[in-house]
Amino acid sequence: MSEPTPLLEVTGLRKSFRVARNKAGRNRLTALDGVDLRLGRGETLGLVGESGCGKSTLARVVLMLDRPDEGTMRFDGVDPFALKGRELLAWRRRVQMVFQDPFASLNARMTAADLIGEPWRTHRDLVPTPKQREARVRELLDLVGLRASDAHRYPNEFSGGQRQRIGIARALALEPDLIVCDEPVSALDLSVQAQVLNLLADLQQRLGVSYVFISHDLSVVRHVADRVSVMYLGKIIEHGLTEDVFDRPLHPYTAALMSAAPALEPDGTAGTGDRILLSGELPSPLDPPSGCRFRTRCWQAADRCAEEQPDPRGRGDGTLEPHEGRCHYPLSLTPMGA
Amino acid sequence: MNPLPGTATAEPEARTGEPALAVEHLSVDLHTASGTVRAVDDVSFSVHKGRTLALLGESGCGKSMTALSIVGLLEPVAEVVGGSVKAGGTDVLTLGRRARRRLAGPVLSIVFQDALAALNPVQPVGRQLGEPFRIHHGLSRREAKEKAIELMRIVGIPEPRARARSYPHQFSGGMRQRLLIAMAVALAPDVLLADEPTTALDVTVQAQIMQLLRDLRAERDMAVVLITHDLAVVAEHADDVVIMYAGNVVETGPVREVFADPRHPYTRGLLDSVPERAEKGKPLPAVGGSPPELSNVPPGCVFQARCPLARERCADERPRLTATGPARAAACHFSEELASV
Amino acid sequence: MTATLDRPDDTAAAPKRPPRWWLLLGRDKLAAVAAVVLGLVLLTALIGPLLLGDAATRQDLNASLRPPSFDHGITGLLGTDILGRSVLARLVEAAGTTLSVAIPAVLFSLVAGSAIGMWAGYHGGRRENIAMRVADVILSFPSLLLAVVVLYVFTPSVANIVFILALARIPIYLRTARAEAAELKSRLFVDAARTFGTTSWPTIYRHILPIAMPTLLTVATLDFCFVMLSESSLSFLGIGIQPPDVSWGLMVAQGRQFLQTAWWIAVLPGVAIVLTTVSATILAAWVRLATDPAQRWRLTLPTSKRGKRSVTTEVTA
Amino acid sequence: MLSSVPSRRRTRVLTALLAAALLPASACAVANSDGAGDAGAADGSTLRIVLAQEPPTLEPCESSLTSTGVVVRSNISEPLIERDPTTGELDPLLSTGWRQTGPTTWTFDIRSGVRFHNGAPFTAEDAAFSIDRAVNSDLACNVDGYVFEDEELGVEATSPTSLTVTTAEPDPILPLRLSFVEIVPRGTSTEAKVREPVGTGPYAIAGWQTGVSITLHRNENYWGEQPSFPVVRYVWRSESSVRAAMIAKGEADVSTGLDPEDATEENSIAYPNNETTALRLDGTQAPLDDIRVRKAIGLVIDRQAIARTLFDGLGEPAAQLVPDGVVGYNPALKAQAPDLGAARALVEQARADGAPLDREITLVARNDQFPRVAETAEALQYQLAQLGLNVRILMTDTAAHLQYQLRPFPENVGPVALLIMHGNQAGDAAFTTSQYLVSDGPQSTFGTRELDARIDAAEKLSGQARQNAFAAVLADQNETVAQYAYLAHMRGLLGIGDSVEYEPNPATGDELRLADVRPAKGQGR
Amino acid sequence: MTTFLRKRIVSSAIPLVVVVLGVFILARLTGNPVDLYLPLSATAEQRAAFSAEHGFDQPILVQLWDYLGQVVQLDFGESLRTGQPAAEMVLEAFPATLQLAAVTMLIAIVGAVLIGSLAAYRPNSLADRTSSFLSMTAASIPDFWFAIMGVLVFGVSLGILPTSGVTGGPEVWVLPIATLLIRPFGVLVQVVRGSMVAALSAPYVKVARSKGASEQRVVFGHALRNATMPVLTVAGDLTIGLVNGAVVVETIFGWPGIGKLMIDSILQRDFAVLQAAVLLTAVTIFLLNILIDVCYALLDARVRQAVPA
Repeated sequence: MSEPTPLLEVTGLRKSFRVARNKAGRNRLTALDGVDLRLGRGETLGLVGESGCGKSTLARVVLMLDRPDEGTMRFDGVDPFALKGRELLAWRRRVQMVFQDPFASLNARMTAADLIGEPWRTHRDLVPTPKQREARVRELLDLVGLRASDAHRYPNEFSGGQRQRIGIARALALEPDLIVCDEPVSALDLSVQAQVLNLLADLQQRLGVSYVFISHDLSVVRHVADRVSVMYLGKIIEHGLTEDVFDRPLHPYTAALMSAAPALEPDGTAGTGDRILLSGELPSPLDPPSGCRFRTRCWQAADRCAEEQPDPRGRGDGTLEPHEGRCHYPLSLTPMGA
Repeated sequence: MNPLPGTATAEPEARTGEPALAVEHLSVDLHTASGTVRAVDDVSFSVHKGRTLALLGESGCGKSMTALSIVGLLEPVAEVVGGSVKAGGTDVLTLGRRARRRLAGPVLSIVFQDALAALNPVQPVGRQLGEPFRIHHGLSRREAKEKAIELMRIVGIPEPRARARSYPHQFSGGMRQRLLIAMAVALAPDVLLADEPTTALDVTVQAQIMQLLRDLRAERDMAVVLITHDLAVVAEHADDVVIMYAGNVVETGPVREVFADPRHPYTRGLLDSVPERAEKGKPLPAVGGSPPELSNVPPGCVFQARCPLARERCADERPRLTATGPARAAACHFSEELASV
Repeated sequence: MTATLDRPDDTAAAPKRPPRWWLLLGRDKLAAVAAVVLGLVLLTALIGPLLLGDAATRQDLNASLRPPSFDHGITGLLGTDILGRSVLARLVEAAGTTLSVAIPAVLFSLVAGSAIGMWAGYHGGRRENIAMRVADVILSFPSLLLAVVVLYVFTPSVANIVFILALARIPIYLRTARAEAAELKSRLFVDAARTFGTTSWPTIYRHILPIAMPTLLTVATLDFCFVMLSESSLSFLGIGIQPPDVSWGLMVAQGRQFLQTAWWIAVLPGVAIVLTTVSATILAAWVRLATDPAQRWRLTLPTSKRGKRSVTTEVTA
Repeated sequence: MLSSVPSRRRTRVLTALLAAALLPASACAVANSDGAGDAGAADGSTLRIVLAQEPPTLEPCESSLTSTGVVVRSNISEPLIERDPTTGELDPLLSTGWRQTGPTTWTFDIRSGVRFHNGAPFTAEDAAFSIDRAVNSDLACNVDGYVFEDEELGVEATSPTSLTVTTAEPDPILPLRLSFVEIVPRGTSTEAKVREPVGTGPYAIAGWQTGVSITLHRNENYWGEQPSFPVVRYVWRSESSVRAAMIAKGEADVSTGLDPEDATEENSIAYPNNETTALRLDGTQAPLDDIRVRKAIGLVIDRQAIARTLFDGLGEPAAQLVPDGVVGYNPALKAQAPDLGAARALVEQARADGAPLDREITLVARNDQFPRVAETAEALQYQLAQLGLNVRILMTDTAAHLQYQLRPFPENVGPVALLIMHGNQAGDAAFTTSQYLVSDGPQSTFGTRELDARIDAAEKLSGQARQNAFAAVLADQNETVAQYAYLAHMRGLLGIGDSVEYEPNPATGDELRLADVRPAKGQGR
Repeated sequence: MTTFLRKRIVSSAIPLVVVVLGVFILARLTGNPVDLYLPLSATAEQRAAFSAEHGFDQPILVQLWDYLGQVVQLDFGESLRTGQPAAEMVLEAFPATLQLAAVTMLIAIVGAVLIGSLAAYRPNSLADRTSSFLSMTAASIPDFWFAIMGVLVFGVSLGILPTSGVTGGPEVWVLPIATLLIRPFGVLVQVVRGSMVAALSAPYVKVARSKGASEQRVVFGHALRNATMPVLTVAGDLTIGLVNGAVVVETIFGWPGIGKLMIDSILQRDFAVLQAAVLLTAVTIFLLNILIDVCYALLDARVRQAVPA
């Protein structure tokens, strides 16, 4: 899967925000702490983690909505942060986003046609005439499974799934190479979620777009992603091919995450297995634990975990694709939850 | 008439004695732009102490409105137009405002979905948690606070005494949900309604919260009505399930039986669209289309437009909830057909 | 397209055109009445003077302070003032002046305040700081006194009155717009616009303005009232609209001395001010609902259900 | 976890804030609660007077300012001589007699046995000091300019009871001028004006609560007859209707300057107040530089209708700047009735000669100059417009009005018609002509050399010759100069409550003699 | 909180300076007051002497510099009109206005909260519509008109209130306060109603009801405090606006406050007093804004802990 020049490659991204001072007098919230990512063309990268782990910040940096404090980003070989003016605008066209909340990300006072056509108001040359615009909106509506007559309705007149389709159509309006999907289905009902996931898969097949697919729902990620990165407190603590990560997690957090998610067995029971119920809460990102970030909730933490930050360690099973986890004591090779 | 009153009452051994909550033929109308619509249509179910009943359905199916009718918190645009809600033997719908308030807390209690919005942002949480004791037991502020601290300890909030003075925004989402649950179970209600209690939470926290609810149910011998759209949560935590679609009950019965052998095409469609059960790389078997708008519910079967089995009969005749097993029922003309699939 | 991407069902998505605005207005009696009143005021201001000729300025010292009656033709209907001028004709004439002060003043402060406010709120940081300090400065001057000083320095012409009244109100819009913009800039659809490469002013125009507008509009209607009253207060202090121009505020101010002897001179323009502002407020509340696609449906409800607390998302979802 | 203030403490803070907001209110710090209003109780022993405005100062040498003089003059301080406002005769006050003892010298006999409020005896030295202070000092007293026109006077106390005053030029009306100088004790500051002076008058200042009231107490050691009321309280309300309401309600006994619409038979008395209203036409600017236009304006103004309607009959249509009773009043000059035809004819002549009649004329008037001044301006504008004149109204405040009224006049403002109200309180036309008629008079825009000469001559005369000369001057101005288009000799309205009796005179507006106010019959002390 | 206050104070110092500059220059633009204070016939020399004495002959920047130098030493100059120190006059007049404004706003807020809450509790009920209509009307009545009507009706016709003045019992406060009150009250009722409607539809209100809380408790215990926030902002603006009303009220009722003092100072070109008065007003407004911020922080812990802007 990996190619000589990946579509997107970020290395060592760091980003922190100034917030109100906490008791300990700290006011810098570290959202990203040395994040590396690689994404090939036509590929889907799943990004998993709990709220506050930094996955949305990562998405915002990739979209250049926020500027990182440190680290580099290359998109198709160029650093988009170095671009200006026309080139920047051209780059904007290539990366688009689908948001989690289809209601909040659509301006409620615009019709579906306005919303889908909005990007062209900035990129005027793309679809210059009103007539063309109208036709293209119809095409896009059709592409995402909406009807031409929906063009003049307002977001509140659509169901959640339909709204998300509008969001996807809008992201497609600029014919991007990469779409960052930030929890695109978590606000949707189950039956609709399936429709939207199918739509995304279908679009990837037909248009060859790449996805960064952010979700906290492991079953969804497992279904759509080619590769998975797991984030915890601003760090990627495990990454690898989807099957590798899900079937043979290296990091205890990954294992806990998977076991916490309720599963539905075909016999109608819940496949709980031996549940690892994590104690405690996510530590404050203002004051992350020393050493391994996960040690405060880890059931197998040792003294060393408090002192040393673990480096990524790969599995030595000889697969082509690296599968690495940041843990001093990676889990054994036996698959979890078997 | 519903041929099986109390069908959802789960297994035989639990059916002894009065149910803690019995909802019968509940109908709720909603006054909207395009006129009055039926948001909840002839819904019946009951639940005994110590058991959990899940109200399962997608947004807009009427499950939340059913819950709100039970606790008497419907918005003024909605109106209960029929049926009864018996809690502890009395029909709460016939009670006056004052009498109904007396039940709110000790008998019927509810946990809402969005804990941040559900907690008053400008009051310290200790005060909010103590409020039920002040209202119903007439405790002083100081006594109520002690009770609140005890509650916080019970639901697993560290350093409860210190944190009682904190404000909701100073807690994490999971902690807030714990606070909300603590407030709801403060007076050990007979019936606890939990409206999507974990939807906004991360999986690890969700597991903790569901465990807490389970423990509290056992400890306080409550009947729990769990309102959710999450099949996996239902499978793990509920005894019985009522599946709603467009204001109607389409299938009820013990969770295990219903999920293993759904008798309504909608239930089946839902179960099939869980990504976990689908084969990777293949399209998910989704239920096509979307639910009808309430103003536009067809006269026949409410699910007909999306149903792969739909036939002429479905367009004309609304299927009634019919027994499909000892404690089960489904509202489909062709439920038999599904069983054989 | 794969089979799973089913079209929404026909019945489910039956096109539901939003009702025409006049139908909506027709359903709301109060707003309809308000609209009619405002329409009449506007019409009066526009064509009234054409019909009247010089009736508003024609003096007849022998017909001074006639009470309203039917004896003196249409111009005598609402009585005369001390100079024997027709109060009715003056009310009509004053409508134009009043509106030509109030509307530009409100518009000017609305446009300037909102633009600066949204710009400040959207960008934040130093720009926001500077804008807010400017607002502080203007607010620290008692506006009536500022008006008095400025109108003494520069003559009290209509343009100056408009300018000074508008200037005094800019901070109100500035603050409101800034707060709205600061809140809205973190909304997802603004982020979405940024991902298309939309720059700040188009974003403000497309996404922040339409949402902040109803609030600003509500402020503006309150201000409409404020401007008319301020203009009246200026007349009370003798530096408002200068005769022979006449505004309602000036009529109230000049008529105050006759409250005991000739009530109609001050009371009638006062009623005109009250009617206009109350109508504007009512209509603004209505517009606020009518321009919001998510709220518009409320207007189709019978009034008794209207203001009821918001319906759960289940209804609209 | 972040810190938070315990809620109990916050409640307390809020309570404290509330209390802080309430406290001053309940404490009523502004008011001493005797429950009787600012002017005091209607107990019969306090005379309660409501003025239109608070006096800026009670400095006696500023008493030609109406708002100061009405309180000070002949109440707190007294002049050597006083003029009877009705007859115009000069009566002895602190001076018992006076005579011209040389061409430029006057000698005054000083009353003995008079004491100031502070107990100091009054002597000729004090009189000399006072005149010197008012006229020759750097205080820039109003009386200096108004009355003495910056004459330098030689003043000398030749004995404790005798005073001589020397003028540079012969001054036949020096005693009249000196009736404007209020006497203060030696030691009164000559550097700065005093706010609360000491005088010899029947009342002494007992207290001045800034913004609220001035209280006078009867001077028990007064040399003359004791006034009726032991206490006098002045308050001020700028709205005429409020002043009228106070009279009606019994909160005040006397009110100055009521507007006609607030006055009723019961609560007020009208009196001629020596004020005359007129339009001063700037003869230096076209088209007002054409005497035909000026005369036409005089002809077109319907002063009868204005006096009847706008002044509610409280005005006598005027044909000259001074009213009857003033030396120099010309009874032969009759107020014209409007004659539109004649006026138009004049204007047409002017137009034919190229007068730019469409040039905008600014009609400047002052707010609160007299009741219904704005309406008067509008009426004038309307009437002038009938001549085809293009008139714009400019209502100003006092300061701006003064800029138009006084030399140097504002430049580049085009032709100005200034609405003036002239009060000749001294009773001699010389005070009018020197200001308003001579070519370079401080309040005159232009004139003629001939008229200047006649005025100059008239000022040197006395007796009937003086009267005749000034009467001729006034008639001449109307014929040959026509700088003024007259409106009316005004009458004031004094609000009088049931509990007191007072007969106003032409000077009442400037000098409200408290000694003349008595309790109404049947009212106990 | 202290950091917050410190920043707030520092950032507000600049506006204060600008206000001082602004009023100084604007006042000078109204013209030299020499005509007002010298006899009508004063000579050119006298005028020049007067101008020199008060510094009016200097270039405006020099005047300004001198003035600032004096202000730094807390010397605000003397009144041209009365010769008293300007600071003294202003400080003497200030409490009267402050009391009036404080009592007015207290009544306005308390009254508006009660009536607005009542209206919000049953939206579109008769009570709601009535109070909305009346409050809108109240907000659009010219204050001087209201004041004179009050004097005529309650002072004269009914005779139950004094017509004007400050001396006397609580009754002297009634008309001035009523006059000042109408507009803020009318506006506030509508604002309270609006934010109360929003607060009453918040989920935490539903939760309170689910606990069996009485309606009283729901409205006053839960919704009110949340609804107070927007009310506070508007109330602050209205309080600032009271200075305008005070000019009218004090003029009509003979209330010896700073509003009347300011307007008189303008009319009399009494620059020193005007400048001192505007400065004091600006400082008061500035303190008021801080007070509002503090109130916000007291009412809402989220504000206390927010990032300072």
